[in-house]
Amino acid sequence: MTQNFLKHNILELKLEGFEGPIDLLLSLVKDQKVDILRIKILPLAEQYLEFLKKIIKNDIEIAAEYLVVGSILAFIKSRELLPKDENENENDEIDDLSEKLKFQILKLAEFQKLSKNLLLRKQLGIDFFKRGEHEIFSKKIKYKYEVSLYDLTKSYAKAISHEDNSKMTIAYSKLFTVEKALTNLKNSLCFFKDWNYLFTFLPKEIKDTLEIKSAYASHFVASLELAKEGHVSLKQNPKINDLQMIKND
Amino acid sequence: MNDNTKLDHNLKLKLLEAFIFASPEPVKFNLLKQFEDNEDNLIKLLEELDLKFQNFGFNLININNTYCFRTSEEVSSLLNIEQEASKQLSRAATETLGIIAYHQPITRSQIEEIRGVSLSKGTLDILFEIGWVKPGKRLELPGRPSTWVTTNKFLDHFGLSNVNQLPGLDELKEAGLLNFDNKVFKDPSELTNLNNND
Amino acid sequence: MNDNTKLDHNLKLKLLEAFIFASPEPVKFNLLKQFEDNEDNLIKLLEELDLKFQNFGFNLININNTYCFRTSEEVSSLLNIEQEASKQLSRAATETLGIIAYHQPITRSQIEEIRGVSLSKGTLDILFEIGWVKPGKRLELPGRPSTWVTTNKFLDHFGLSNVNQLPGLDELKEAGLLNFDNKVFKDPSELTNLNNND
Repeated sequence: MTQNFLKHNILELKLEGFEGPIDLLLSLVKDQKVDILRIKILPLAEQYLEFLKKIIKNDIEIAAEYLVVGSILAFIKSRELLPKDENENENDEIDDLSEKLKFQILKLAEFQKLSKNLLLRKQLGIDFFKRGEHEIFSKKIKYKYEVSLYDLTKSYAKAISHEDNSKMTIAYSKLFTVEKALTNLKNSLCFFKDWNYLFTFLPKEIKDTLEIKSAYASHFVASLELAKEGHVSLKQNPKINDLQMIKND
Repeated sequence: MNDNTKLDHNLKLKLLEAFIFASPEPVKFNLLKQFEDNEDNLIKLLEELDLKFQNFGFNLININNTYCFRTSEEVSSLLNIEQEASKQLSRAATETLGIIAYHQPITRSQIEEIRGVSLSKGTLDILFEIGWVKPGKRLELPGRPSTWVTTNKFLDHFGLSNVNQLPGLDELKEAGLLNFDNKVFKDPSELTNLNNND
Repeated sequence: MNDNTKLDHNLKLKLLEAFIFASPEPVKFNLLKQFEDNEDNLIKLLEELDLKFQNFGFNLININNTYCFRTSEEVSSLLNIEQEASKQLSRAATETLGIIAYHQPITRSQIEEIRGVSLSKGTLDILFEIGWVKPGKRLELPGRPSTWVTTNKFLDHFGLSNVNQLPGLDELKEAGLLNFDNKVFKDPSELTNLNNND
């Protein structure tokens, strides 16, 4: 519920007509008039970040999805600008990330084209027709009820949402959920290669005491979950008494 | 359709039959002139069309100088089968059907509890008559109340292979079908007091 | 219609064409068995019917094993008819429809992954309301996420007999664009599942 609530709030911020960050990247690629299969990520990253900078000036509450992609691009850009170290396998990672981003751009481009073509097809009732008249030829008539699955689910949804309104619901509390902590850790992991104290990953902008407390707890649970899945390793120095985390390869 | 004199004879016939086929009501003679502006020729074409469909399951019919296709008499007497005509299902019945579909097996009083109103006698009757719901097992409760479940006919009508295919609550919510304008939800700011007590 | 074996061939054809012609929606193959209960013979009759109307202004169309008449391609563009106003789809809805059509069955979060943005309220709702998409099977994954698929109404509307006829589908498969292995962003449902296991 909380996540949906956040999701929809973010969505209301329209970014100058772009349907999401990949859509923005795609239109930047199109502006370059380059073959979509030969996208160069570096110039693209520069343009995207430039665009984002302008937007941020006007609206600080920029959609989170744009910022996530922005940070990935900033990361790629900074790594590509550094001299390459043969021994490091990080370069592979960068290539991998660029490839994946290219793939997403390519995929969206393909689906945009196909969707557009779909609507250009000949359509029933506009370009070709069914029989216009409804004819009843039989004396025995059975009534067929015109209810679509949509009608059914819609009226069900209506029935139960008024049910819910008549019941007590537990008040919304300002807690940092494990779900959110997981997302936060997963997103941050790309940028931290070494051992880091777990609680350095906590979002800095939380002010509310209760929320901070819950964020500590949820990040702890989230780190255990990630360790269980094998994404990270955890260690605890008995002297410092603070958990440290590193990303597994 | 300016060059209609150039259209060949067969194409004109096809256009006429397609136009009459697709029109929502019998077509006036004058409207058919768009395909052949010479009236005599148009009459000849329509006569030809009449002949073409003479021995079909449906025929070209002329009613007061309007044209339409109708099931042929020969066939319609044999089509002594049930034919379907559409009818609207009442809101109460649709809601009840939805509740049964999502909560089955469910008793009558449980349905009433969810809807917040009592079920009128006809509502379940209609659904039963259509064949979309049937009585399920009795519950092992005092009075052994009988439950209602959906039928295969229900699945068939809604194009589902089983009831699990019904969109879940999350999907309904995300598709915007389910609005939780929950007034009971407290404003987060009210929680500040709670915090201070910590 | 008990004695349908006695009906002669031509009469059966007439009954079939009359029944399909008069039905407001495409007729299921099974419903046509009332005229010929031997499936092979019924298929032959329908093939014959298809041929009979081949060169007409309207033709017999098979959509996923349902049958109907639709105006022929040859004359459709020459007809000046407004049957039903079509809704203007938003860009998000158009893209979502395309993605569902080519990728089906597909979950909501997979659609979001391709578009790189969450689906706003109402996008799927509109497609569901028009009747072009419906919920498909649930995936055997944690959380059993529901999928979306296109309907026969969608096929009928865009003049397709089945989804394999979608233009460019093979190229899409060959280019590996229907895979989900290569992704920058994690499927949000993975996170939810993790949570549910807690």
